[in-house]
Amino acid sequence: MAEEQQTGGPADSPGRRIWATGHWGPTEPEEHPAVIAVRERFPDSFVDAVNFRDEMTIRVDRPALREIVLFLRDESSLRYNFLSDLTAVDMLRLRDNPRFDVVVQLYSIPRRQRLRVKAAFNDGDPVPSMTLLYEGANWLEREAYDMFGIVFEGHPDLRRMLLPDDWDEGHPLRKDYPLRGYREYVQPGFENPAPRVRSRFRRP
Amino acid sequence: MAAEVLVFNLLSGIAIVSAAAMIMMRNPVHSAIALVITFVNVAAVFIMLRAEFLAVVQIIVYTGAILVLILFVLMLVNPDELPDFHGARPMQQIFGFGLGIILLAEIAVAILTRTVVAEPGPWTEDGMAAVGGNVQAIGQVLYSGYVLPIQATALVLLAATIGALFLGRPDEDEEPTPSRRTVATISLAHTRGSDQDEIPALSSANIKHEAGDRDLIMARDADEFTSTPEDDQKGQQE
Amino acid sequence: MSLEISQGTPVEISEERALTDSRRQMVLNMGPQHPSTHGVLRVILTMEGETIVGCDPVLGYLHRGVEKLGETHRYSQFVPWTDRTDYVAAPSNNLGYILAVERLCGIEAPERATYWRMIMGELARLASHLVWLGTHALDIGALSMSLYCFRERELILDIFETFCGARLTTNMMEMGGFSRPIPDNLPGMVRDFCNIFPEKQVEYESLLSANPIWLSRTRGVGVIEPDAAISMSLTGACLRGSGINYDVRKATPYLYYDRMDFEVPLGTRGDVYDRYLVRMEEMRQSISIIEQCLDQMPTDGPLSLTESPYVIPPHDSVMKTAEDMQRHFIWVIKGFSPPKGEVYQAIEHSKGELGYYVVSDGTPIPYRVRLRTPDFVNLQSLPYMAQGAALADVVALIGTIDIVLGSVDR
Amino acid sequence: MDANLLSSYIFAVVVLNVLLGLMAYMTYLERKLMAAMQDRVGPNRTGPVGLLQPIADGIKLLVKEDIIPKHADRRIFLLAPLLSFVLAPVAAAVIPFGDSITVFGHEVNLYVADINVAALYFLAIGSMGVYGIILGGYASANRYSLLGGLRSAAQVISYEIILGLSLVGVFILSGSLSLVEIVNQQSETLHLGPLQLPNWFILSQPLAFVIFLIAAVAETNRAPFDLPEAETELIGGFHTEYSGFRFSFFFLAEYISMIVISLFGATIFLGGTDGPIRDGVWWLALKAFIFLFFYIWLRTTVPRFRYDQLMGLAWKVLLPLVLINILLTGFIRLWGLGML
Repeated sequence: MAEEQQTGGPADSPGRRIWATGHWGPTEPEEHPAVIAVRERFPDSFVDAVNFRDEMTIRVDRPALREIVLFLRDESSLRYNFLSDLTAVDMLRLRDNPRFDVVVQLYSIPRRQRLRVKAAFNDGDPVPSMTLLYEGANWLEREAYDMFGIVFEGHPDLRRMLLPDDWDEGHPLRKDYPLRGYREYVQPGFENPAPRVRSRFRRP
Repeated sequence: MAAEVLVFNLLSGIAIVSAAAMIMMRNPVHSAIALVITFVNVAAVFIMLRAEFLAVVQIIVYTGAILVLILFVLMLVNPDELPDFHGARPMQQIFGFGLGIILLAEIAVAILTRTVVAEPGPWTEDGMAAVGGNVQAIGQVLYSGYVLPIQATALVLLAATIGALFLGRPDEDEEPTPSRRTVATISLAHTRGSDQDEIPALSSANIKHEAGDRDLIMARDADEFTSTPEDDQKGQQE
Repeated sequence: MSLEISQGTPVEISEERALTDSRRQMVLNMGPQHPSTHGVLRVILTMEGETIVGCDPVLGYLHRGVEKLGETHRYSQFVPWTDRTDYVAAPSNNLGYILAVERLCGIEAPERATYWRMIMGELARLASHLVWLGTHALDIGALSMSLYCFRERELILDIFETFCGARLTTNMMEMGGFSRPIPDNLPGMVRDFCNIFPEKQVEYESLLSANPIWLSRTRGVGVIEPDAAISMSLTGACLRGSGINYDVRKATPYLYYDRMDFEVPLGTRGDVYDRYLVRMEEMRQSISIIEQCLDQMPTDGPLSLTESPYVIPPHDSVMKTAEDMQRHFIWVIKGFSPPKGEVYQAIEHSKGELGYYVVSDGTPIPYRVRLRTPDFVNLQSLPYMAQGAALADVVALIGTIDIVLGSVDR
Repeated sequence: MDANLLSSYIFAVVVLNVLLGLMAYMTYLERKLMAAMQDRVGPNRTGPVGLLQPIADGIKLLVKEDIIPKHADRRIFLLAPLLSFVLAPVAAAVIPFGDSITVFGHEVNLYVADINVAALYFLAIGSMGVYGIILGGYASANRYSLLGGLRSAAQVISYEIILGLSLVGVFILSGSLSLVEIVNQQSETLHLGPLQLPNWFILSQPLAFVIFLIAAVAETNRAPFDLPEAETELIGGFHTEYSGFRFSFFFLAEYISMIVISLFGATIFLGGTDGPIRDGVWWLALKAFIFLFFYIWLRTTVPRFRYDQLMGLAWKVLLPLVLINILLTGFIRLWGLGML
């Protein structure tokens, strides 16, 4: 997807943009300290760095994800010590392989900068868990497991988060999961059970 | 007069029946309720004997306090986990039965061979009225003639309380129950790792005094208080 | 490189201890129908007497699949769904999503609209804090606070109603600004509220801040150490109560928060009482921000972008020019397609950092909408804080995290 | 039958019915007062200014379905609310509502019974009242109820002691446990130089009065000591599983004990029926109303204690204070210091 990204939309108002205030560090990947440091330290695992709307995304290989995030957390010139968000994206419709992206949004409280780290992987590949680095990753990873079926290696308590524990219909945020589920279910007041509808809104 | 006897028989009958029921009941809470009924009826019998003070104290102390504590414990017990009350071995049963008979016989002997029957003591109704009532009478007796036994009882009860505290104390070798965290000043605006109660905030901090001993630190600059002083030093060294 | 376990791990009970204790422990199922779990939160508590030794929150009783719905609605159609996540501060949710999409499209609302967005966001923060204060105090047993707080919240809801016609699920913001004109009496209403509210807040504080029972129920309860707070990704008052200066408005300003003169209150002890103080002070700062907005705001000027393909054309021109009518038709029927890319927009919600991560594949429907709701992440601190606390403290802790189940479960 | 006994019975029935009626309007009063304090209107739909609201509530409670949980201990479950309800008004038997009056040529005493251990009798009945709560909590087979019952057991025992000991000072000064005697002693006038004060025990025992007030709130399980039924923690505590008229029995019992303990406090500390002009039952009612107003005021104002704080308050603060009070009173009685 990185290659396809455009560098920005049409400009509608002149002057400084309220969202472009440097919260993500330098806009050129070559100048960004985190990109430089990660590329130096993990030359094999570093894939590329993309900037879109001033947001810096580092793409890395899955097995080294935890080491890289640990490095970003503890390196004294970077100190991305705060995990903003951890989630996943099912890339089923955008590329063939690998299927998922795990997205880690980092923030450095002392340096006031954000950074996004992404790692791609296929269905069934274990993803290194961030719970050893950030306790806050616990529920976020449980949610990602619940919604996408991603197995986080090293997670202490990988159970379903939002869906019931006995939910047996798969993982709903996957792109091949129909909007209303696999089952037909009885609707009160209607004779026929609700049909299996993918979506009211078809993709163009 | 007949009415009084009738009431007395009724009360004591209920007391005896519920005392028996207290032993027979399988559920300990039901037993406790049976015991409450016994106590209340005994208190009523006391009132018939013109011992109102004794009756009220019986209710306050036994039904109001001791039995409530017993219930407190019983409610926490799962009835399924209790041992079978009626499942003793034959020898135990025979021995227990014999012991009960002996105790009953003792009481019977004591009643039958009593010597002071029908001889009024000093606390007749007139004697009672002279000191002002049975509360005053009991008070005078307890705190004049029986002052030493009363004090001795108090001492024994105190010892019992201390003993109970000692026995109920948690074992030392056990892991301590996770307790409430202590409040220490932990803000990034303060020096770290100190458990003193009052620690001066960094001089740069803009302090707002809140209720009592609490302060709020008002951060005007976005870079204030985002890292510990030690971390900053480390960063500068490198 | 060794993986060190972060500090502030909650007290763990060894397995042998757990086995020997199982006979004297009691499992209490708190919720999902319980008056003080703020909705349908369920907490499975393991207790020894009245002391909590284990706490496992169970979520999802209000899960509606908002993220999945985001993948099936057009960009502008998803705005009403954001109202329904955190329904006590709906404008803030609108704001976060709209900012994310505007960033994705590369557009920016005009100055006047941006100021009004800030005012509405701060009013939403006040409304949310008032609900928090009322329910938190109610949980701890102060009955009247909730009624007083809801009395003032009515004023805020009246402002919302005047502005957009809805009180709770406002759906008030649109791409590129506001399509509706600002009613003439609205600035006056907001000013009136700013004049009334500080007195009322003194009233609340006189009931609570020096009340010995309130102090004994909140001081020293639910202490979070700063390391643990950072490690658990707490945001909002839960983080600032522990003395860490991270307010998105201050740290990474959005809208015009860099033009505002305000302070971020930080706690010193990290307990329930500190978080209470922090939120009370935040309300004062919010009032100050609203007043500054009203002062700085240009009285005239456009409320919405006019020429952008991402923005619905204003009602007037749709009625007058054929070109705009065509654009309007296409915008409504087909929607708009932002460029391919992904953005993460964080705003300071009343409960903490609210992040919207939106991935676009170049079609009018977002490829992925991710809501990083603050209370979902903050709720992780409940087991940490509940260790060793009493049963009655658990309701105080749930109150101090300030959760709305619509936002936790999404 | 003895005419005196008969008049006592009749008076008991009168007191009971007045109490029940008062209790119904006590709920109305509480709702109206709380509404006034909380800036709202309160019940105003049923009848003029909502005056029929208690009746509507009563009817609603009586016709509601009576639910007995499946795993409940059925017999005790049915017994508990009755126990609560029966014991609550019984304590009112010893409260003197005034001197005797003459009805149809008979002299009728305005109290059901004047027994020489009346104050202790009151405490005894109060301590029995906790059984309804404990057994209700146990029999519901619900953990919230069980916790409510346990809390109640500990709380009532602790505060029973405080309540009893706070009265000891009064007993020492009056030399009697009979409420009639205590009221008679308080109706004297005290001359302190130019001041003419009533000889109420609140003046000679102010500390005991404050402690009595606190313990009385705790004894009746009212806010801020309403831990056995704390809505926000234990849902409803011991009456979580009760519905319909069994719930209303608990409800009635709570309000009746509030009224009775207010009457008791007014009798012991505020001189009972004694007043500046025309002694009579209206003064007692006024004083009891002051107590009740205080109850409601507390409920709207303060948060709830935590369980350990509640017990700490009883054993670490109130108990030493009340013991000191007894000691001081004993010395005063012995050596006649000050005004006595």
